[in-house]
Amino acid sequence: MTKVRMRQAVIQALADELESDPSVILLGEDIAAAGGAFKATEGLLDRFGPVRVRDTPISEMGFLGAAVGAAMAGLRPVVEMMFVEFTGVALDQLVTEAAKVSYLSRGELTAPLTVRASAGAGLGFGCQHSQFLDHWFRATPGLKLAVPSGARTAYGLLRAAIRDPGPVVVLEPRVLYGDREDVEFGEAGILPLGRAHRVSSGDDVTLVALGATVPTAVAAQQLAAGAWTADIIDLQTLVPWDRQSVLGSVRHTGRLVVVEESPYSGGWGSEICDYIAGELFGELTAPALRVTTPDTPVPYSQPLEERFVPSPELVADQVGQLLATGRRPAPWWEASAQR
Amino acid sequence: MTKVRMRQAVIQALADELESDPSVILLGEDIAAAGGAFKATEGLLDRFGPVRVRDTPISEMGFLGAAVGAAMAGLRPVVEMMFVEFTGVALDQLVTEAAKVSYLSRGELTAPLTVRASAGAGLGFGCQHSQFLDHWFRATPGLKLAVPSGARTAYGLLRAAIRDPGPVVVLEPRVLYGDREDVEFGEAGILPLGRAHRVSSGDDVTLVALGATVPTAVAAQQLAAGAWTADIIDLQTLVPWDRQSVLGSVRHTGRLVVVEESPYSGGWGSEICDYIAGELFGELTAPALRVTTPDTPVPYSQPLEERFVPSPELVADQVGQLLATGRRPAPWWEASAQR
Amino acid sequence: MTGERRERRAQLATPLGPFERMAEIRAVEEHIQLLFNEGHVRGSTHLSNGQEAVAVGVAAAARLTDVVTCTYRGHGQALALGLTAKEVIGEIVGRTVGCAGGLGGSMHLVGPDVGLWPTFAIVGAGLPVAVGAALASQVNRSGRAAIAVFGDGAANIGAFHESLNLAAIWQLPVVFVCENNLYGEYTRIQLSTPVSDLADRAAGYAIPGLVVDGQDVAAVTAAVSEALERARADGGPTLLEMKTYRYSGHSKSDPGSYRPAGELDQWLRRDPITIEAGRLIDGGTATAEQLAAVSSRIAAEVRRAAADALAAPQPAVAEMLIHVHG
Amino acid sequence: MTGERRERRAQLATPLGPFERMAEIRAVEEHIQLLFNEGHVRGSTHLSNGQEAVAVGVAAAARLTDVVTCTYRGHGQALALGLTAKEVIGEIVGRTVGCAGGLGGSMHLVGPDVGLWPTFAIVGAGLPVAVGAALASQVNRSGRAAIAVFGDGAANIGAFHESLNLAAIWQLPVVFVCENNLYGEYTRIQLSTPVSDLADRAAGYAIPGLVVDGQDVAAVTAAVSEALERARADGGPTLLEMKTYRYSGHSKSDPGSYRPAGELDQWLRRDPITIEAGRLIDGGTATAEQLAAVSSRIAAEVRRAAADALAAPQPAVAEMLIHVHG
Ligand SMILES: Cc1ncc(C[n+]2csc(CCOP(=O)(O)OP(=O)(O)O)c2C)c(N)n1
Ligand SMILES: Cc1ncc(C[n+]2csc(CCOP(=O)(O)OP(=O)(O)O)c2C)c(N)n1
Ligand SMILES: [Mg+2]
Ligand SMILES: [Mg+2]
Repeated sequence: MTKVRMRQAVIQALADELESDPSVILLGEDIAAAGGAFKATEGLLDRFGPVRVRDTPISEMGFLGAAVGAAMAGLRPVVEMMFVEFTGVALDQLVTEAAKVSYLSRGELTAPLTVRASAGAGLGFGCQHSQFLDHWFRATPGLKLAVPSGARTAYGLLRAAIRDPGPVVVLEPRVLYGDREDVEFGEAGILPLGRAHRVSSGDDVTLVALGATVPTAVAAQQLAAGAWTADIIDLQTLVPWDRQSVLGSVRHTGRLVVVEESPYSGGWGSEICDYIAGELFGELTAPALRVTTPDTPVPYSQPLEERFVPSPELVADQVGQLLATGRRPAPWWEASAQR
Repeated sequence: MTKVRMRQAVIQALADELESDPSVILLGEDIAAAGGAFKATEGLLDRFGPVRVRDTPISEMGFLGAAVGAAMAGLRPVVEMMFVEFTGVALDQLVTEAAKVSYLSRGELTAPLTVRASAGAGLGFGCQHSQFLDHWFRATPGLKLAVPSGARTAYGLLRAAIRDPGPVVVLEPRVLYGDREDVEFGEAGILPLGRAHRVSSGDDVTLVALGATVPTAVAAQQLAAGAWTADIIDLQTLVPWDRQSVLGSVRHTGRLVVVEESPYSGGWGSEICDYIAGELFGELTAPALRVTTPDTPVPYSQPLEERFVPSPELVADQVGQLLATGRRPAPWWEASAQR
Repeated sequence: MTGERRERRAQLATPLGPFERMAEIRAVEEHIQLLFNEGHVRGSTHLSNGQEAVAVGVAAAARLTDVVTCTYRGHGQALALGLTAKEVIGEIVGRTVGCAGGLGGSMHLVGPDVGLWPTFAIVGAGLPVAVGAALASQVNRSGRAAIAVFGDGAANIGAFHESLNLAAIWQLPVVFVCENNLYGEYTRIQLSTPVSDLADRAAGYAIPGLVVDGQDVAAVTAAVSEALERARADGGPTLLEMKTYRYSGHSKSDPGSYRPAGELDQWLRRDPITIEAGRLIDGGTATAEQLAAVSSRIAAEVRRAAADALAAPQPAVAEMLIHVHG
Repeated sequence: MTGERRERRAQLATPLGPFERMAEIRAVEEHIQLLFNEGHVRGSTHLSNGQEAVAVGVAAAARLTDVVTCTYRGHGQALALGLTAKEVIGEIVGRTVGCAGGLGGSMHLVGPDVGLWPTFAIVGAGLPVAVGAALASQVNRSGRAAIAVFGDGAANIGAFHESLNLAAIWQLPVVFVCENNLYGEYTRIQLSTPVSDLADRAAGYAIPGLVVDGQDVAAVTAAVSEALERARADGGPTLLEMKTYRYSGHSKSDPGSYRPAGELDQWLRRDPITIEAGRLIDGGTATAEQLAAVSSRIAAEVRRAAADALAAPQPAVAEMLIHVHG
């Protein structure tokens, strides 16, 4: 186990895959000479050379599509989208091309590419560089989606993504790049896609979190100071998500709260809540609850952006209300815009 | 009331808006001289001239972005995306630009554009021209999304969309273009965004449907032949959806079934089910149920594509099982791939 | 399957090969029109009759290991590369004998063993993918080249620009073959494109750009061969503009009434099959009678292939649930 | 607000106006660097020092009613168009006095009353939007023109290609102003772009393309004025390539160490403010001492503006919940 920053874990995952598989290449804007806008590819050009680690022009459609083609030709390209928003000029290649390659060729061809994109709010990049946008990659049969919550999962999920036979998107919460965590490097540290991880065990409620909301959920439980204990589940992979793990936990706790960095309208948590509530119909002791961002763009202002993302205080408060009343508390922006 | 095909209702809505508001213009591939790939703009070039009704090069990013700019400059552009998939090369302009204009200018500027796109399966266009892709336009504060279910709603929602102060996407189920329905033309036929419509009243279950699944839901109830009766709710607008109407209905029936032409994983129905189940916690007599497409690309083959989209038979069967058992039936592809 | 496809590909190198294959493409496309009229074809189908020389020239110039990305107007290219009439028609009528088992349809033909990647229904999408195949070749030093076939209308989409720029800056072994058939759907090129020769756009990327007679299969073969040679010698990409014409409308339901009177007739005078027949006759390779016999043999074979395709079973429901993930 | 902005815009037409505004931009950018170092600036901020002549030349040539779309590197353009130092700095430090009330940030300055549309953080996104503004003008016959300002790196993205093509085919009143500062982030242009003059790409759309000395505010003003005149006379779009240089790194955290030694020094010798000062002195409009006094007056004003901005309140939470829908 080594304690490293998340961006270092990304570098290590890439290095290990580049090392163990000559078909792995990296593409992206300023990932080679400059080591990446978030320094998540630092040193790889020197180690693996300019043929395998390439800076691209500002042409997301072009190089994402090139990664699709290179993948179909037998490579395992890893593309960095500096900010997930940039996929908005290139989404076609992922959704309508890459995700259909295996199906259309009846399995003869595959497109084993990985798209890494930094995502999410919290650093003051403003509304065009702070969206999470996981929904762009959901509802796409043939495409998987993983989201690390720190260095450990950044390492393990990325290696699994690169090895996956099909296209995988990994959304890296930008706010976590500098955070440190213990990581087990090597084969043993690879985390299979589609499996959730129980971060802590408790009895009163299941907190399902993803990416940057995992540390938020953990902090919320600490704030509760024993008033309640939670099974905190790090989903790790959003498509496909680990139904069995969540089901098992909620069967035990009887209550489900999803903590999302996505809008109240359209966020991913509804699918978790609906599925679980349906499977455990009549067995829950409270309605499933989502703690989300409001339906607004991401504000630049620091106090506002801090309010935008679910905070540990908000989560603790909402969980507390749920436990106390057995009903869903109103979202904060409805309860009072001034709070 | 006049009985017209859905594509004629679209033409009429566009003509009425072009007529009543000189700032309305139309842009799209082959919408002018050729009258549109689905003939949903036929005759408008002749009536309104080439300055307001324009054929574009094959440049979706370019002309969608141009519509954003023209909207900010005071026009009300209506863009046709021949197939919704083509937005995949241009999504940035809608999500990251247009939807942020009002917010970033603190209301000084708006982007009142409408994007009409044909969407969905059923006509054998294959997997790159048959997706519904509503999820690309959800989870985007600042962007609205409407889906007509026939000529009446195509007319009324499109006129409302064009008049809306912000950007609106209208996904027109391609399979309905030729279908006829009674339409009330003129101001009285305009349907406010954000309101659902109760298509039929019943007692046993609420069927929430959207677009092409509205006629499916109606047909399913007919197949039931009185075994059960349903409140059938045509959602009409998906963002924002009409929470109060659905809530009111389910409060009455105690059961909710959503019929979606979207994948089991990531489809829009989860949000409806989760919201309602949470609000009516303890009051439902069965778990909320989604009837969706399987998590696969859309197959070309006719028998397979017919199987892909929820059929009236499937809906009737699933509702029947729900009523009989009080539990969610398994989706058909799990129950048996051979059925 | 692979054996037959390879054999068919090799036939292009025989003296009569290009003529035969063009005749076959013509016959298949005409047959698909019939099948459409009879209701056997769903969605949309885009015929390539008139453009046979481009498809056959590209296939004749390419190696078996080269990759070709092309569009929904890909029946001709698929046949040229080696797919059989039965598997092409079978796909278009959605039967198990189709090259994608009936799950792809007219716009999605596929044959990776002869270099045909699933054809692209999104305009421009095949270009970056071809660039990627060429990138893989550069990384692997495999000697493989990539060819992107696309239309004149596609030259106005962003992917065109980004792809040519990427290929140029990385000097990748890829050939961009633009089939300029004067129309994008129902819109004449002059209404969408302010330059008359798309080949001129190559200058914006500092790569060679050439106009080629797309009705002459020998000219196409020569131009593509030269570009491929340069590509394999690390000379970078080339943009080739094939001047050609589609005899049919854009898609099955389009009568092409937007075309000026006489235009089709003019192009029919430069029919690629007639031109190649002339060359064979003038060169003494074959007589007009022999070629006529070849054509009717091929027509009969295509009829049989179509009948076989239609007689084949529809795919089972279970088929649609597999091969979803990589 | 509008009154002051307009007055500031009008000042560009005075003899000292361009000099003063460039000096102000320089002072603001230098101040922002300080504010960043002190932790007052969040996310990223992209300075435009070195490129002042382009911003001021564009603003001097444009009418108040014209639309300008520009990038995250837009502080200079905002000031040139008429926004005050306080509202620009205020936005960058996220205060209510900011031009977007502190909700936009460094990459999203806005001032529609003087033609500044919310600046674009997505490379290339402003080009089609400017095309749309020009389209509206053509529809309305309003006489309004649009100007899209973007970088050299943006010339490789699809939106560039589609926008120039659209503007050309429709002959729209739009001017494309490419600020070629030799770098896109940390990548030198030669590594991303195979042509040396981006202006040459205009030929691919049959529109005029000109290289302009981007360090000379008079040359910029003249070139943009001429292009705008042509645009308003239904002469269609123009591509102007401004050869310029950014003195700072790409964004606040970039020391610019990838630049060859001596390059910055070379460009500093062609500093736009110095060039304009020389012109004013040579023409007898002002003495060096007078200009020095002007510069220090401006520096003091900027310091005061920054202090005022920092002293202003943070936006209330309720602000983030409004103006979401059109
Ligand atoms: C991105 C995108 N936009 C629009 C279309 C609809 N469309 C299909 S074919 C076509 C015309 C293409 O013209 P061209 O590139 O000249 O090829 P051709 O059909 O003439 O072979 C259009 C607009 C599409 N498939 N993809
Ligand atoms: C579509 C997109 N891709 C990538 C980026 C990240 N990015 C921001 S600025 C920049 C460099 C742009 O270079 P250039 O166009 O030359 O403008 P400059 O910054 O030099 O003014 C990049 C790659 C972005 N904002 N948008
Ligand atoms: Mg064409
Ligand atoms: Mg630059």
